Amino acid sequence: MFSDYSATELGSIFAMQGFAGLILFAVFLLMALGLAIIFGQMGVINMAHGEFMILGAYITYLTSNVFADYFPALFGGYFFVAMVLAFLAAAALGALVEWTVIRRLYHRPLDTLLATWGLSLLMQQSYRSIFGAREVGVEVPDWMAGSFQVTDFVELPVNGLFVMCIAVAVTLAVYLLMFRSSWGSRVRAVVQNRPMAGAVGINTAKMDRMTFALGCGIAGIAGSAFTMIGSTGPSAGQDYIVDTFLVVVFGGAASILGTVASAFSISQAQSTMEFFLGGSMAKVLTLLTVVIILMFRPQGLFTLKVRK
Amino acid sequence: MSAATARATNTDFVLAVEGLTVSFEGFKAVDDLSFYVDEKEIRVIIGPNGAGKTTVLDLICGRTKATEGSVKFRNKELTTLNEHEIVRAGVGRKFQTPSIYEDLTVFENLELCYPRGRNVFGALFFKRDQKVINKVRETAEMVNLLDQIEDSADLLSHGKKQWLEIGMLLIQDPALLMLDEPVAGMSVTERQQTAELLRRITADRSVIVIEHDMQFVAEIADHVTVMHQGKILAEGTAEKVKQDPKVIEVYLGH
Amino acid sequence: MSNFSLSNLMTRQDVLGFVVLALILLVVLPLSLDVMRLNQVGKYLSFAFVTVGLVLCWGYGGILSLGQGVFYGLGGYALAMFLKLEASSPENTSIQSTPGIPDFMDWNQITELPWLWEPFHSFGFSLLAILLVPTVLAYLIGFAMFKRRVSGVYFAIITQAISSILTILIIGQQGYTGGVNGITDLQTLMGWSIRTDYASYVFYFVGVALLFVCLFIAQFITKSKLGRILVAMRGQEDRVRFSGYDVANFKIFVFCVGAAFAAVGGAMFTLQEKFMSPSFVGIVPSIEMVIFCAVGGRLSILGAVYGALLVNVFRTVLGESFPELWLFAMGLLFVGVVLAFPDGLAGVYQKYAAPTVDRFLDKAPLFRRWPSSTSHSEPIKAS
Amino acid sequence: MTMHKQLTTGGATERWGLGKLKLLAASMVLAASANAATPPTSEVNTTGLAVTDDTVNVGILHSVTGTMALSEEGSVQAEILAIEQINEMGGVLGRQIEYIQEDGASDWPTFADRSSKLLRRDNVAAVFGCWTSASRKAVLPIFEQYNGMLYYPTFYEGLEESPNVIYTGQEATQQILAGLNWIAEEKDAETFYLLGSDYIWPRTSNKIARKHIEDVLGLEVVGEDYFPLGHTQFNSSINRIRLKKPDVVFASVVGGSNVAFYKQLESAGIDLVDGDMSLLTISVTEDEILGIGGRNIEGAYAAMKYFQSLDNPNNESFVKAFKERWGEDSVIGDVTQAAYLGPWLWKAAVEKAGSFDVDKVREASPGIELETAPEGYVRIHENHHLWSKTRVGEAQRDGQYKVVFETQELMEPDPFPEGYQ
Repeated sequence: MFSDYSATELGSIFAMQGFAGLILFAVFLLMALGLAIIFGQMGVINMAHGEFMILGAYITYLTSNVFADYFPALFGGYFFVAMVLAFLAAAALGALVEWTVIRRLYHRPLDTLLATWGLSLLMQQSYRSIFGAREVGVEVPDWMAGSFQVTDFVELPVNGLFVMCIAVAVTLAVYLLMFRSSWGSRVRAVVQNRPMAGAVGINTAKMDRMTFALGCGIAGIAGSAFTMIGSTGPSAGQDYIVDTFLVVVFGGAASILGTVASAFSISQAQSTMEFFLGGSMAKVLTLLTVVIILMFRPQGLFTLKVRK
Repeated sequence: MSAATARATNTDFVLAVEGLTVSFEGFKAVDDLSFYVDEKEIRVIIGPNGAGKTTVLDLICGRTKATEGSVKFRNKELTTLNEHEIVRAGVGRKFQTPSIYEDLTVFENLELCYPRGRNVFGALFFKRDQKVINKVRETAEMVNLLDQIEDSADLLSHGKKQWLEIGMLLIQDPALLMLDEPVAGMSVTERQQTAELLRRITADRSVIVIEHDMQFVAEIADHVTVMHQGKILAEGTAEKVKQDPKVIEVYLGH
Repeated sequence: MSNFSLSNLMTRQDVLGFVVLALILLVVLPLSLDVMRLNQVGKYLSFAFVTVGLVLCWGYGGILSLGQGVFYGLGGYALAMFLKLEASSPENTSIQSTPGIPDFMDWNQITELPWLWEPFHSFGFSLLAILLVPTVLAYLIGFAMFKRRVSGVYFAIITQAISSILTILIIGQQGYTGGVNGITDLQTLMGWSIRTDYASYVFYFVGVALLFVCLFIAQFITKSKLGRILVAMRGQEDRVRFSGYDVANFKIFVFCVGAAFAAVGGAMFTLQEKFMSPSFVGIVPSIEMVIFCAVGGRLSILGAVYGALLVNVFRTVLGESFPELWLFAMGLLFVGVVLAFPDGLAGVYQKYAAPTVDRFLDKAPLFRRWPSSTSHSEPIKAS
Repeated sequence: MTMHKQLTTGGATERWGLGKLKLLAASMVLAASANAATPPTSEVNTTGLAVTDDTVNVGILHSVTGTMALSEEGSVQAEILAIEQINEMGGVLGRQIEYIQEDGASDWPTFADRSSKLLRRDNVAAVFGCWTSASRKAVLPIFEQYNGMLYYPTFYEGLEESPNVIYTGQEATQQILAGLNWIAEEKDAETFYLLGSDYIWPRTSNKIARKHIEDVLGLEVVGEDYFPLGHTQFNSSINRIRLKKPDVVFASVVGGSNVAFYKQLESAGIDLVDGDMSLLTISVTEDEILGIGGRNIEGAYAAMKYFQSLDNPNNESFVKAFKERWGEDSVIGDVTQAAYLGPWLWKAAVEKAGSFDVDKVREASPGIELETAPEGYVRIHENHHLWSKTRVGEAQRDGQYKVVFETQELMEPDPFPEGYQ
């Protein structure tokens, strides 16, 4: 498969695909971070994760319309407002879902899967009823259109870079919050030993709700960011769910670093193979590789080895 | 190959543990441990919390894989075997918290442990014949559960769950029985009944018991092994280890 | 084998359940529905094969597979391949550039029947393939996963990924598989047209008969010691190991049984729908089948049949009159069942109706002496 | 959704002998008001279709839910509009058309299920519906078994010619050949890059395009590329395109992938307006541009038979009526217009046959002309496809196409093109 290309071309290809892979990496990372918190920390299998992302995307769409209609002068900056709103909306809905459904199911993880699948159907049809079945496009602000020319072949799209920046920022924020703040240590305490955490005065019910809301909120940010590079439709969320779970599981459920590493390796593998094998085969091979590695290392890439 | 493994040779012991080591992320929960158990001996392991007692049992029965060292049961290496193979070789294990099948009846709990039809098709075509029924009833009687043989196991009291678990081991007829705190959480009467039960069932097999209750230990033990920080601190009769100043310091001297 | 008498295999409630189901499927529905509706019911029943298998895997074994669509699809494809070859005789396909091969191959510039397709000229081979291909795949997946103790959520996610892989493969390799359209335009089975009303009736009854075969096998498994081992495993997997069982083998076994059931269902679907498409392989149908099972009752093999049937009837009724409401209703149903009725319809029946029925059976002459439970009420006596 | 379903005669009254009375009354009324436009039901319906003295039932079968709902919405609207307009003009053979709408739910087996309901339970005289090839393939056996008539609106891959289907969209050669000829000449193009979603229509289209480019035009195809349906990451393909530097990218990407593809193309610095590279799509109608955003696709060319901006009186009144019925913001794409033709073509065939019987309608169909089609003049070919012109449009920032080319002659439909297989 390499024989069709000259050595210099191959060099450029790998460089270009490396950058393309980085954008994919940012996408995967944003998708997976929220789930890493919800699934990794709480053990809840949130099949509606994709729909929370789509909520963020629709909020961004609405915000961009509001700005275009009422504050055209500020249009260049609408996206930052949209992202905050997307986070808040998704987090609020997440808290509501936790309160009505999830909190009754903490001792039945597989059932959270079924309930959240039902939830995802409800959300999809709500989007369809509210926003219509058609895909909606979000107007990208001017400063985000276009690209930087690095070499003849390598060109960096601004919106891709922007998504990368968001991914890095959100990852850092999650890391600081989960591992460097007292809030994070309380969350982890609840996860590791619920009765004990309750006994030392942590309001475990409240921590659960906030953790779930945080995960959903991050999904909202991810959805918001994706409007810059992709589309928004009522059922688009379903396309994300397999990839998202694989990234989290492959990384090792409880590890943020693992999620980063797994998002990186999966995206780079897929991006490079895509160039030579085409989209379908690249996807099949990537998924297959991940599944096989998981068979040999079910606990994922990164995990603490602990006494059972 | 470590020196520990090299030492492992054939012996007359039922169980020969030599150079056994396991580390979790660099922490050695069990560190170069060696001890031997005789035929029909009752060995009690004591030690403060975190000494590695339960881990030793886990290592012997295959629940945790050893980092180094060997465990030989009647000269058969156990560290390379799976749990069920170790069980089939004749090692039975009771857990610290009662571990029984709560969705099944007492009868079914015992029947399930009856050593026949242990592969898939054996289980599928397993026949509940008179021999099985008699054996189950016999065992239920031994552990004082004959009256409740039809009851669902989750209805049993805590103490009776412990007995049921012991019964489930007995019906396997193991040559080596390992009990992790068999009287924990029991009332005084239950405790006495359990001690009596243990004396009866240990008559023709080797037993390793983990226990905290020194009175109970003194009552049943042939030998006592004291563990501390993954190593053996002292070994001998109950009386002897009680006198050992090192033991008093780390364990009894509170 | 004297102890495998019917009274050991079934309680009187079970017998009643089987009889009622048989009456509904063999008498009530065929008499009250026209052939089009009966054909639809036949298709819904093909999902019941999957849900009965899921009761074994998930309800009993605790193994939640989100990839049952893979086995259903493989079973369906195996039969569709045979039927497609029959429909692609050189006479029927004379306008193609290469007559005698399936039309979609011709469209994809394939000029020779791929070797993989060759054996599907034989009906016997195809029948074997329906059963064996999914079962062997299930064995391989099960062996790889359960021996390494992948379980619970991880197993669910990996099976989901596998169904995703297979879907992409089928769609991507359309020259060999028919792609997203699936294998369509099936005409005859051994020269006998499958597109007549008469054929619809025949397939319906064949489907019901096969379903009962699967139900009896499932009943036998649940009432055997193997069934009790599965129940034991669900709560105390470790303890089962320490009772001397190789847990992985039991999981592999029920997973294979579930796969074989699903494959039969898929094949019955192909016969009744007259095509097979990758839309049954993906994650959405796979999860839906789990939901059917949950609605019916994950611990009841009969409940699973009703679950598959009722959810689909509900879907058709709502879908025909209020399509927008359908997803709302389905979503609410899932959330509601999980929250309020974790044991599904069967659980509701057990709780509210079963005691009354039992009292009634005490009086019924036919059932009075039939044991109300299969556990050892009489054989347990010491001799 | 609207259910314009009505009780057919028969049922309980018949059983009690009241049916006869009613029938007698009806025939008396008929006899009184009989005229040429309203022939008696017994004459126009000999096969038990849902035809009464003043109504006839037809079916509309599209996805209202699921992933395809966004594409099929326009077709439903167009079909309803056409039916309403026909009813206003007095209906078909003096009967008002009542439609029964069913949801295919973007799921092929559901399409099959619903089509058998329409044909067997509702006994509709014709069905307007389906969008994807897969859904058409799924319902085809049912239409053939129960002898129904399907009007299928989408441009598609060809390779099919069912007696039970009228294809109102273009088959692949009609759409592709003229477009390629035009762009090769207009842009002096020498190298082409073929790109598509991974299923039968793009693959067949690209096969035809490749044969045409290589064998007929004598030019070069430098790459061919497919992605899974629903794919949203196109950076790899875009990189490959940049490496190969083709003169023309020939794209048949469908669905949600489109939005991501054009957005990423634009942000990767490929300028379709002023750049060296041209893009010719056969899949992006005005409907899709709504989601993609006019600015992202500005400058791309599309080869189709219809654009909303077509300048002719038929189209003017069609667009006006459509917007009046479905809102000012509506856009009309190629498929929507083709769907609009369905009821009109059926009406013409029924009137020519003087009967609703499917066999007679089928017999009457070839040669049916429609002078009033928004796209201009169309005629049904022997092979059940339409003779139609092909146009090339250039995408504008406002989401419309500017027509830059139109074939002189009607293109002959050729679903099994010799030399292109």
